[in-house]
Amino acid sequence: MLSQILFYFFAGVAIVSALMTVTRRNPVASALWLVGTFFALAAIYTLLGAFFIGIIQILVYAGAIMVLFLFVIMLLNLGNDFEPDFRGTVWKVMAAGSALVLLALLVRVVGGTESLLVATGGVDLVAAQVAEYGVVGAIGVPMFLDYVVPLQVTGLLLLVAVVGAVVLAKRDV
Amino acid sequence: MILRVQQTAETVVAEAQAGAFEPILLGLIVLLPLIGFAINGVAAILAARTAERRRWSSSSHHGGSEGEADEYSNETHSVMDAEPTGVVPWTHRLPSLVAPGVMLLAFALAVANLFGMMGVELEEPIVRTYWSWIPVGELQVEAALQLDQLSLLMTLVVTGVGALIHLFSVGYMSHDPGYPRYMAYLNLFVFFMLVLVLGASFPVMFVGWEGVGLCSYLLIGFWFSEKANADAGKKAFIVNRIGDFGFLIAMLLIFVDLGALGYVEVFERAPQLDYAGPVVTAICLFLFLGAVGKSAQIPLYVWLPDAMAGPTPVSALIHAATMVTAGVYLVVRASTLFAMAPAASLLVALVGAVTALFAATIGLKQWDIKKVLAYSTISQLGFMFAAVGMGAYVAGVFHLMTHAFFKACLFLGSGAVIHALHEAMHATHSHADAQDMRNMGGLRRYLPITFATMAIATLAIAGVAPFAGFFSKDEIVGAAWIGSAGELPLSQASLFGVGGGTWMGMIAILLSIAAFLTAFYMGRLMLYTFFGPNRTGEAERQHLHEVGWTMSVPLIVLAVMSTIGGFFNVDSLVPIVNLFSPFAFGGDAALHNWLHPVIIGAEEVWASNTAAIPEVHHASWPILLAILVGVAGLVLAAVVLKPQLLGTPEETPAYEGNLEKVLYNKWYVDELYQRIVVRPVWGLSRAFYSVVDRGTIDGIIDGVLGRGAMLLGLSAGRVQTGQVNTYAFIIIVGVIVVLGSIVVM
Amino acid sequence: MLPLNAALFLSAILFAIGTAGVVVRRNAIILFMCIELMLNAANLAFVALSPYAGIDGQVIVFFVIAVAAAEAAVGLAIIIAVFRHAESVDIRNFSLLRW
Amino acid sequence: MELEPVYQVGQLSTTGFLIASVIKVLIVFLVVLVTVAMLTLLERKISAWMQDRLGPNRVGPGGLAQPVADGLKNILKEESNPGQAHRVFFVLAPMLAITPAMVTFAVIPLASPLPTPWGLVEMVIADMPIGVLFLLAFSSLGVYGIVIAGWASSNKYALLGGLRAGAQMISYEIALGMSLLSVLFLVGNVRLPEVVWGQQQLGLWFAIPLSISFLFFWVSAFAETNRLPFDLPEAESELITGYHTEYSSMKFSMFFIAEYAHVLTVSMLMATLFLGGWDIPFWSGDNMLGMADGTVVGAAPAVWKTLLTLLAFVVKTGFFIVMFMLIRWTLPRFRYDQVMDLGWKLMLPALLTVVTVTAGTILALDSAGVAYGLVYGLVLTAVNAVMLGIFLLVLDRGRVLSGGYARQEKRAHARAVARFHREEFEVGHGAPAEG
Repeated sequence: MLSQILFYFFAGVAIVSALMTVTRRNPVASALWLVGTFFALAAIYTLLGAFFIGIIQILVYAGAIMVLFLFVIMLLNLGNDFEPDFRGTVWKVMAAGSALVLLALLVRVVGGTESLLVATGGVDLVAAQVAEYGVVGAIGVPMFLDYVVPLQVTGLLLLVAVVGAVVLAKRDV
Repeated sequence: MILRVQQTAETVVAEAQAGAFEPILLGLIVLLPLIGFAINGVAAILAARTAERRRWSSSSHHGGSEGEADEYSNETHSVMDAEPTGVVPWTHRLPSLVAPGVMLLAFALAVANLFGMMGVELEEPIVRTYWSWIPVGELQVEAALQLDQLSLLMTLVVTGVGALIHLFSVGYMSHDPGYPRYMAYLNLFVFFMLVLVLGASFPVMFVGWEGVGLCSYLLIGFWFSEKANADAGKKAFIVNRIGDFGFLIAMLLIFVDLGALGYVEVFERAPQLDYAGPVVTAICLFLFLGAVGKSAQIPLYVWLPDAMAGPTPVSALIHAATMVTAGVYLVVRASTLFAMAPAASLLVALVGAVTALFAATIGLKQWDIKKVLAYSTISQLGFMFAAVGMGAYVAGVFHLMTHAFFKACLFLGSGAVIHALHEAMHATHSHADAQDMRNMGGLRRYLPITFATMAIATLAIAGVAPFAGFFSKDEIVGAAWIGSAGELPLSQASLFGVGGGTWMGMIAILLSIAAFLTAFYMGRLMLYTFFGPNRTGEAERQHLHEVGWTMSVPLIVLAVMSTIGGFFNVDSLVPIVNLFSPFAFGGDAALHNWLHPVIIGAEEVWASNTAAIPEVHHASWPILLAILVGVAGLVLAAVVLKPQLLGTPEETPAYEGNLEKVLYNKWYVDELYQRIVVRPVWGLSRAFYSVVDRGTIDGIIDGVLGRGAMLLGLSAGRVQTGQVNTYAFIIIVGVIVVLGSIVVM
Repeated sequence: MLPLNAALFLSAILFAIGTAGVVVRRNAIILFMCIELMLNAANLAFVALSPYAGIDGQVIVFFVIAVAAAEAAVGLAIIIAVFRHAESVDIRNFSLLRW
Repeated sequence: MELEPVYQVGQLSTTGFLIASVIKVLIVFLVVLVTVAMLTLLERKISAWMQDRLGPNRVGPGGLAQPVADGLKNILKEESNPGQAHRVFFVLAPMLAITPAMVTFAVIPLASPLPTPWGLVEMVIADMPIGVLFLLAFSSLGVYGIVIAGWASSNKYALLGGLRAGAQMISYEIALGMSLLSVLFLVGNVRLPEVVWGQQQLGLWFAIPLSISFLFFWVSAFAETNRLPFDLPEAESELITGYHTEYSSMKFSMFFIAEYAHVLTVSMLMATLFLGGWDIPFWSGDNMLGMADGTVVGAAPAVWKTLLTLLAFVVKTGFFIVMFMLIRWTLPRFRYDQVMDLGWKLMLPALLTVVTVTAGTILALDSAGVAYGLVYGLVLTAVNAVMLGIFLLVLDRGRVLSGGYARQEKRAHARAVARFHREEFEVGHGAPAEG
């Protein structure tokens, strides 16, 4: 009960923050609202039993990625004399319309999922894993056994990204 | 989810049949030369880099392109050209150890396998499968090696003779700037050759087949800065392609008709085909086309004389001892198939005999010492083909083996001669041709070891008893006479309406003449090179001296093998030959017994498809004739030719009289090919280029498709606004359409 | 357990908001943030379904976050590089490579 | 391993849990606030002591009431609001700064579990299963307040301070996390009470077998708290106190409190991670681990043990706090590029090596079947000592520590040599060397 109330509260926060992210003119404001969204999402992850993902969400998204965004916004001094960057009314209407249609379709598509899954047996698989391996181990064990190749590839990707970022951001390439 | 690495453990397929014998490190035999190649290749790259750097720095110092000529020069300078700076870089020292080292190790392993195999009666070949190479539907090709008596024999020849030639190369090539590269190629060649002989299926053999072709190309054109050398390499490569085409067609036919490509399966299923039917005849003819290309038989022999552009040890290894015999190996390996196609077999024999005679005639009037040996090689290969074509497979393989000994010895000896002349001419800055016999003469005083070994090899190739060639060549000629008497299974076959016995009689006569000519031109070579006065020049004569131990040791070993090589197969049933039985190695007709499991398939085919043949009885007169022919050739040469009257190239014309002119110009075959093949192809290409390619295809592509695509692109390009939002919107519309269709359905 | 449908609907809503943002904004950095929002919406769906479909969903979310970090690093570096030329991050300035 | 005795104390009911949590929150919050206030005084006293003067001594006995007076002054002073500032963010920034600093106390175990008639009370506000990660996550959020403050002030010094803070904190967060990894390897869990338990089981505080990690953690902690010698974001001599240049009165005070709260958190954290937490050395009577179901593994819990361990924890924390202050008044400030060099070019590679070697050692020890205990710890200590020696040797090559001055000198020397050779060549050959 308590968790349901919390869930709806954070869902509301997430939606409002997301809307604000999209509609604020000031990039700094947008970024901070996005941080809010991420926080709410982290809370929701925790409520859904994904403690580790929740904390990683804060650690990586809120703690690193968004700081990087803010940092760049401030470095380029975009926060002070920001340009009005919305497209025209026609595009606004089109965007809103397509987003609503997409939303309707998505809701229609995912709507049937619950009954399907519950019918196949609504056992909480994650809880069982967490009980066996602990919060971090539940993700770590499959990651280092079943997903070891994707893990290596992701590591390589990160390395490439680091090198790429350094090369791109250097003043005289 | 997890991507597991497929385990590539060796699976022993034929273990159950193999009984007690386990091949000893079979894969390593093949792998060793490859390792050598890798090491030497690295050294070669590093050496080339250093050379490049030095070249740049030296050319900037001298301000000219002088440096280029230094690094890449042809054989006439480079053998001894590099300045004796005293410091030999490690890239030149390392290959001297690695290249012969891996070969010796491989040879040791092969010998170990030989001893292992001698102890057991091995009826079935041992197949080692390493991994699945081409698993496509019904086509299942495994990367597998096959060890049986034949492949082991070939491995012994390849690694043994190869090791000696590697050792020789250390002395011969170590002053060349491209020495590491040379050794890398040589090791790579041996690797591919071993794949060729040890492969367990036609495709694996084809890998080796193409690989040795590649290495042959690389080594012929080793001094590629000289256009003639590069052209010779290209010629060899292109002519070989014609043969490879035949090999490929044959493989496809085998797969279509027999449903497999592994030797074991193919030869098991081969008897299902119609005996002497069109299918098996076609397969054999196409296989033979491949063999003709690789083994330089009429009409595809033209590349081999030109291949003498490569370093002399290469000629010895590739163009005399190993690669060119691959065709013979192929025929013997596919003996079951050839036995099924008697007409094709007779054609093989006929082509071989004609080649033997034809090449021998050309050899009579060549002045280049290596050219003589090249035509001699073609001629001897013709002997082998005549043998395997007549169904005397063991005789063919026997001659292959002895030929590897004495021809390698002859080539290496000629290499030693050339080397000595080079040094001499280099010392006096003479620009005379070091390979022209008119510049030699009387060398036996300066090169005693070389002379002795080459003399033994000459006796062997001339068929003088009891040297190696006597046994093997006489076995071939004897087989032909026996066949003409109707005592071989193939005597019952017919080609072009003429019976096999008649053909074999003709083959016997052709081969006898060829043997006579062989003795004659070899005598001529020895006389002009080693006897008479020396024509090298006063100044040069001071610098002539015997070669170093790395070169003389292989010569001696090969001379010994040329002497005793024939005793591996002494048949006590043959008159005159049986006089030598007390000295035979491994008992009576050892090679026959050894190779029997390999050719048993062919014998079974004959047994079930031909009428019973009368007991073979060997007459003694063919043997006497053969001995006589060999000795007569040598004697005739000694009597007729006057080395003391011969002059330098300036004094002696290349030919006198029309016949000599035709022979000197190799029957004008190259010119003929130029007329009937090369020029028409050129003309046709030009026509196709201007009419079909430029006119039709380009017209359609440029005019219709190109313009259309351009118009389409220009109009469609308007959609590309460069605005990310627009693209995103289009993507979203696409997502909506997909999701919508899912929902609707 | 929490209602699955609610979480999935929330994911859908966030995704739709993100798409609208991508279509309507012109500031490259904000576009980028909208894309991150969409990624997070997808992550939410993964996490919400993982109790039913197994822990794999969370592992994939982990990978998504790692890839997003890489993407942010390179993307922001590109934006900085472009800003040096155009003195702006308006995507209308980045349309030189069309056609 | 010997069988550990297990004590059934009983689990708190939900109501009991809530009441206990509220009490713990209130106490800790109040104590932290008071402590932070006293820390300001302590710092001034220590600085005075180091500079051979008296320090605050007018308000209260020995100046003890000085923080109260300061607080009053800050509340009563006028708030300045720069005209160009972004109002909302300007106000938001101090809040963003102080919140994470206060939240992180929640997961630190302060003393051994307390047995009560209603059940076992863990001396942690929130015994999270992801304690260490929670700490990392929330301490990384502290940067928002500073960055936003710097930007919202519309002041170039403030902005520079904010940018510096952003880059510095992100950089050192990596080193911080990496140095934590070795500890987590050894414990095999991210729950902080288990970290304490792990050190008790090992018989050694992690500061000994993992001393390199400890060293790096400490340095990163300085950088994360923006204390000297890493106080680049405020650097009063160059940036006029950086991001809080424009702040006054209570808003400034919140940054101030946040900084000291950070110092306190980090000290507690280091005490927990590396100095055994509330563990009393050379005494196994306090070796216990409280479980979620109200049982205790190890020694028997008791009220007096709780108090005693609390005292131990306070002493250890105090040690780190005093060290923080001593160092602040001892070392000069780094230059900014040196800060970045240290983080990325020295600490990151070194830590990668350390983590790899430590993990390898642990794997080897586990494979060899060495039981987790003193021998295990001593082997690790030996490996660590070797690494430390190598590290110090590498450092001493004068590449990093000698700093920019030595490098410049080296470059200048190289340039001079090159010039000399060029001139000599030109003179010698009478022609330009190259085109």
